[in-house]
Amino acid sequence: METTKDIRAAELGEFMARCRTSPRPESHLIAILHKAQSLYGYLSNAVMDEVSEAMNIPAAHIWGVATFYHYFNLKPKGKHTIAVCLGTACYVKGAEEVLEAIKEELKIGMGETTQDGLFTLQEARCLGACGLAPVVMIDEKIYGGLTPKKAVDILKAYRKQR
Amino acid sequence: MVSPLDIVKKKRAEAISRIIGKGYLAPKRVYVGMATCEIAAGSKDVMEVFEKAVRQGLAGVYLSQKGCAGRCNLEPTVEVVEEGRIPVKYGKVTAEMAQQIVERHLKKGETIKDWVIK
Amino acid sequence: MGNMIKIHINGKPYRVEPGQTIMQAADKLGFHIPRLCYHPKLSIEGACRVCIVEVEGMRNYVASCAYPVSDGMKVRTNTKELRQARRDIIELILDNHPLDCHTCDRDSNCELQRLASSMGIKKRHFEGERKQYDMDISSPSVIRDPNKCILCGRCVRICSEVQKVYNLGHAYRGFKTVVMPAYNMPMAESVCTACGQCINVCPTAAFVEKNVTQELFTKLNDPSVIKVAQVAPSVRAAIGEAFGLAPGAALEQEMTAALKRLGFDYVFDTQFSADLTIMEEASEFLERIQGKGRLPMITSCSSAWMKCLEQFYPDLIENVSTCKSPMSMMGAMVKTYFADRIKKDPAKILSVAVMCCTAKKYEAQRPELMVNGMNATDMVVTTREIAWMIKSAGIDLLHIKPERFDEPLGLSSGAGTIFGATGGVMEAAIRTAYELYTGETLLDIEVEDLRGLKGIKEGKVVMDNKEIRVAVAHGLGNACDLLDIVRKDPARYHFIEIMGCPGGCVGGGGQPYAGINSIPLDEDCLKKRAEALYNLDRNKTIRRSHENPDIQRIYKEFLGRPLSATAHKLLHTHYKAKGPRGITPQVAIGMKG
Amino acid sequence: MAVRYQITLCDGPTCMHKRSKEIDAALERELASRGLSGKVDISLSGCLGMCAKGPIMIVNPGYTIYGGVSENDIPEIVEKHLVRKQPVSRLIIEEDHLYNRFFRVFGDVNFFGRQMRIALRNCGIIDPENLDDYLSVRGYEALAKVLSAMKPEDVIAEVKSSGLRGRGGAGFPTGLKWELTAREESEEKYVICNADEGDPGAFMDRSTIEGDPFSVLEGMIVGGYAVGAHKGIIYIRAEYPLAVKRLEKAIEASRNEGFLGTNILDSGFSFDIEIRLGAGAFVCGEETALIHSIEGHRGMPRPRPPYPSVQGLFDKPTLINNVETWANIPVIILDGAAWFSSIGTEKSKGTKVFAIAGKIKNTGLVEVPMGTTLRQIIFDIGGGIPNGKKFKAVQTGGPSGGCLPEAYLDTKIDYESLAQAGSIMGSGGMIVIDEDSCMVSIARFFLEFTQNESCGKCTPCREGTKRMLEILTRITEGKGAEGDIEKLERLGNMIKKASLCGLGQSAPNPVLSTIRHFRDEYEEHIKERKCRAHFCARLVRYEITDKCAGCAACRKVCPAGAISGIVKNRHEIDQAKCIKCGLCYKTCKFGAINKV
Repeated sequence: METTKDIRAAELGEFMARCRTSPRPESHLIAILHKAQSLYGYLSNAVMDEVSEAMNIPAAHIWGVATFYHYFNLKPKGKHTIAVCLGTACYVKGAEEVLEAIKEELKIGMGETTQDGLFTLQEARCLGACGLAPVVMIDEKIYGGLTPKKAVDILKAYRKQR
Repeated sequence: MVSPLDIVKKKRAEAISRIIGKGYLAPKRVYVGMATCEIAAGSKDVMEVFEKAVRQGLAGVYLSQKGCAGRCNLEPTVEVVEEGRIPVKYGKVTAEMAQQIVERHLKKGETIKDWVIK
Repeated sequence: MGNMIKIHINGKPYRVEPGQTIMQAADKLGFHIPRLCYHPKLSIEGACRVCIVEVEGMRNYVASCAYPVSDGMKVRTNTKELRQARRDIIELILDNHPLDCHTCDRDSNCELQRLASSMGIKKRHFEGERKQYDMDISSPSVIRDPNKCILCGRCVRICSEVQKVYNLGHAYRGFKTVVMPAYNMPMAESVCTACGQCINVCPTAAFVEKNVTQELFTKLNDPSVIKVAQVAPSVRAAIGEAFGLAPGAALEQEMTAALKRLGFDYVFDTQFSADLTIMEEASEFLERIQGKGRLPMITSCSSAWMKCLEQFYPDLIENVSTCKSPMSMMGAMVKTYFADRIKKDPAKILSVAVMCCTAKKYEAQRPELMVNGMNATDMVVTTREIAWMIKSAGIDLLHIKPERFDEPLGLSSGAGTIFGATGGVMEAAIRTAYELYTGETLLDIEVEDLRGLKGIKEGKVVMDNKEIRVAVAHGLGNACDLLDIVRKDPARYHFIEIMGCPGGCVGGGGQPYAGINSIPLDEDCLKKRAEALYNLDRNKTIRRSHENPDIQRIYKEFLGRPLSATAHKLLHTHYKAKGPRGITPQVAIGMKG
Repeated sequence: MAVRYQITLCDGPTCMHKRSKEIDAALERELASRGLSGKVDISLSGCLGMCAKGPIMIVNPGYTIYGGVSENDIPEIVEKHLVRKQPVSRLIIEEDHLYNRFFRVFGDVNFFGRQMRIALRNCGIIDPENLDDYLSVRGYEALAKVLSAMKPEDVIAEVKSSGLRGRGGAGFPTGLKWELTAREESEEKYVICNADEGDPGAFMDRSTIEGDPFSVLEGMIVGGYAVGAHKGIIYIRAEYPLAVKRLEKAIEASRNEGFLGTNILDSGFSFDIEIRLGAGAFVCGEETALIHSIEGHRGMPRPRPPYPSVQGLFDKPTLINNVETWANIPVIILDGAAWFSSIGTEKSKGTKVFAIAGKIKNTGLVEVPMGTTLRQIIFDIGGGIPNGKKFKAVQTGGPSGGCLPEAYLDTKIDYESLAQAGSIMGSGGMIVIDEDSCMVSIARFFLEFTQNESCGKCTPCREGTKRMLEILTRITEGKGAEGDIEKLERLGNMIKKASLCGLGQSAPNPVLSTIRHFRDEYEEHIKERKCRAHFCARLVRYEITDKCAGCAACRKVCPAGAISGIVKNRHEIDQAKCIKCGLCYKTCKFGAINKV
């Protein structure tokens, strides 16, 4: 465990070192946070402190940026991330009912993670698959033409996989 | 002095010969839509079918990916351009359908009319 | 003047200078456009939208604080529609603001309240969900109440742009935006230096000092303790403002009398311990220029600055004078020398400091400043708190019979007085150091180069052919700039004065709020407060610390000589680096938005 | 005739001027006289972009293009081509640049026939990951032309006279923007491509980049040359990984082939492009917020002036255009401003890409000449409303736009006409709404989006949209009160005029436009507690009809015990107890429960 942590820290450190050689190192903050999140799955205070020291950017600024953008998670996420598209096309075609069914099935709200750590529920803006509306993206896979029942069935299938 | 325009014209000629070198002049060209929307609709599986067919020796076919043409509700789309025939575009293609397209259209020359976008 | 352009305001033509904003031009012409997030010392935010005006040809209103004037521009500042829009905006702010004006610290001195009243808001139309957050009362100095925050961002800007501490920032977004330190950590654990400038610029009570007035009232009524007060120089130069006087009134003896009436048994003058500080500091400096210790030497009076140093410039800790601040020296003397003299148990003495400063509340708690296991200063109240107590107790400060400070810690030289203004400590130190070094009295004692509100001031003194280069910075942002110079060029200066607040202590985080006709940290106001102190100095016959007879006496009777073992034990201290968030404030990035 | 011919007549403005209507009539007459009526499909198409050679007629299958057709030619065409299947060679024109290759290749007439593809000209044609493909369709020729023979001011003049306006929404004249940036004196300037497409339901930029990243790059390089910048940045949503990947590949390939980097095509001009990712903030589509985001800040807008052309990225002069705008540039350079400005309307030139979605048969991406009507897009290209439902409204411009009812279907697509009708062009989202949708809920949906995306900086947007949303929510829940509509209007108008940035200034549009066009629906919700679309769950009344078989399934499933009845008899719902959960409605197998 410790070694993976070190490897990640080293990778983030290298990335930041590269950013520091560019003409405006601080402007790469968002890219650095993307990198950190891809390594750690979320942005912990400790990681943000690391970025703060390495890049000489105030922690309050990093915190402000991390909390501003939807893309950044400040808490660890579940094994699977469910992104329910609430774009217009999906909305018109019943995304809200699908969302409600998912919430009820998982007993969690938006942005939360199930107790067993299996699912995190998120809202997505248009996923660009409007022709298939309503759609839900689980991890990288898109499920289209959903009904509340279909959505719940898919979740059950994921549970079984485990 | 060589002008940028001359350079580009030369580069285009080279590009076209490279494309031709990759088999563009084959009797049949197959284009599979591979934008996010198409992939979401399942075009990766479709592409795999064609790739596999080509790997397994399907001759006379030039296979290429393309971007989204905007036919969202009919995705994934597959286009077959054939020498001497009106090109066709298939809509809502699944892996199974792709296999049929390989067998019936690409191998036997039959346009599967029911699947063609009119 | 040839470059003037013509603009119309409310139908009348005016000639104005180009290159300014509509608001600036309007101000000069006597049109006061209402405003909230604007502050002349800070960058333009354009966020509150209270200062909107109509510009002919523009589809939407423009923020007059941000929009430049141009030739032929036609501006309207007071149409019916505009008044309605502004009123709606203030209403929207009120609808997301606690309805507890009558129990609020800023009641009757709140910019939001004043704006609401000036717009004639009588009814609430859009009430709905209101923000609800926990108050952060972790800090001994600064209380943060996000519920009262209207997100004007002045605190964020002063914290980053002027103070360069970068503790406060906007977090989250939209309706959920909150101003907070990184990770929403408690102020006490954050990099907050407790300077209190956020309090000064806050239009509401989103930032206030930790108020201890009730506790103090209780203790003042306890007959078993001896109540001792000390008062910082800048308090007397500003307290009048809290009673409606214009800035610049010095109410030294009135204030002393009022404190007595509040129940203090002894009222001492922090200016006395300022003189003491000079004795120690000047001596320490002379040792350093003779090779004992690192140069440049940097002053250590300002508690916000000390926290800033420990966090951001740990490498310069050795450069800082080991002298305690005048407040802590006074506290130490009260609990030792004074307790001895009145033959009382020092544990029975309540040592209260009346300060222009919020950071002193934090300093008073620092364990390394304890004396014989006791707090040197038991309580700190700000100018604002003491002014409120005086009013609350029904004491008429303006018509009270003046009284003098008590002996033996009440007599001060003019050098101690000017501690309150930026450059004052340096000036006072030069007055004494010169004489200690050369054996000659410095005659030209007013060092104009070191006075005034320039961010970084430099000066030179020649002592026996030795050129001493000095520098002065006020406000932590300027301090950081100066220290970055020092990091690059350590030999550039011999002696540096740093004060954490703009203008020095006169601009402290505990000073009276700006009134109806003034703005927080107004330069003019700061200058007048400083001038009040310089006048007090000029009117004194004793203007050099070492000439103060009571200072001479305390050395003779108790301390021995400057830098003696006793002096070291009671008047000196040490600092240590604070981690782990040791980011230098001279950061790569500003805090936009 | 074994083959069923499809004839497309261009009735773009120029062709129409050249009597295309008369040709149409002549064709009908000729076919009738030969008894061929109904055996040949005739359709009119939007401008095909060959105006100089008009009137244009295209005969499919075979894709024969006739140019300069006159009424007198009709008998010959019918006789030779349609009857004897021998195209009339003297009328055939060679056209290198037909702006709808789908139509040419596939004849998908209904969908593609009325389109004209300029920005999307290569999307779906080339392999977006292969520079050779791009080169084969005259890729980078515009850049070469600029570098060979045009001075920066010539390029700007060309873009100016093309009449191109910003495709991101506001429609600022692109050439003027270029000129303003070019005239600033600075060693360091930037060119930015705004690809932070965030409107829900809009995916024009994603498709453009995924289908043809090269055109965007080429546009930017030309822009950089024109304004004197050497650095370009593409700011793109992190949610578009494929688009990012394709851009990265395109940049690398272009760099390797000398189209990017130092000394491009040996011309001495250097320019490079870098990609910066967004992180999920709709407001970053606003240019000053976008700049702050690239700089590593929170994406908060700031007051303008100074405009980015004077003080933009890193406080340097900066030219920002969106994806579609950039993709138009190579075509303008290659085919000339005169040609480009012949397309469209008086004030809106060229084409516009729309993402049509919602209750429409052919959801998809379309590019039409400016001046096409909403009706043509929705019914001719989009195929109308599915399932026999009635059209109710069309929403354009996404969360910043408005809803237009049926009466506005003949509104032309151009910046001014849409604005006049109470909506906006926007970046190109177009959502079709049918009778099953409640307009109050639609307005609420959009406002909820903008409210959630408000950056929180300025008071009107941060606080005002929240209150508007609360009022709308109240109305959809049947708790609306007299005066609520007026409050919405009062707040909405104030927010529009007083907000700091475009997001706030346009946030009330969906609400104000639905109030304007569907006020009666609001009033019904408030006064009659009724939602005519049966969409607002709290306002629906469930009633059991005669169809009830008395199976008791509804009674058993009702969580509130609101249904009573004897088995095999018609049941009843106690409206006082009903919690409007709709379970009975979903359970009933006999369709005996109605929403009222």
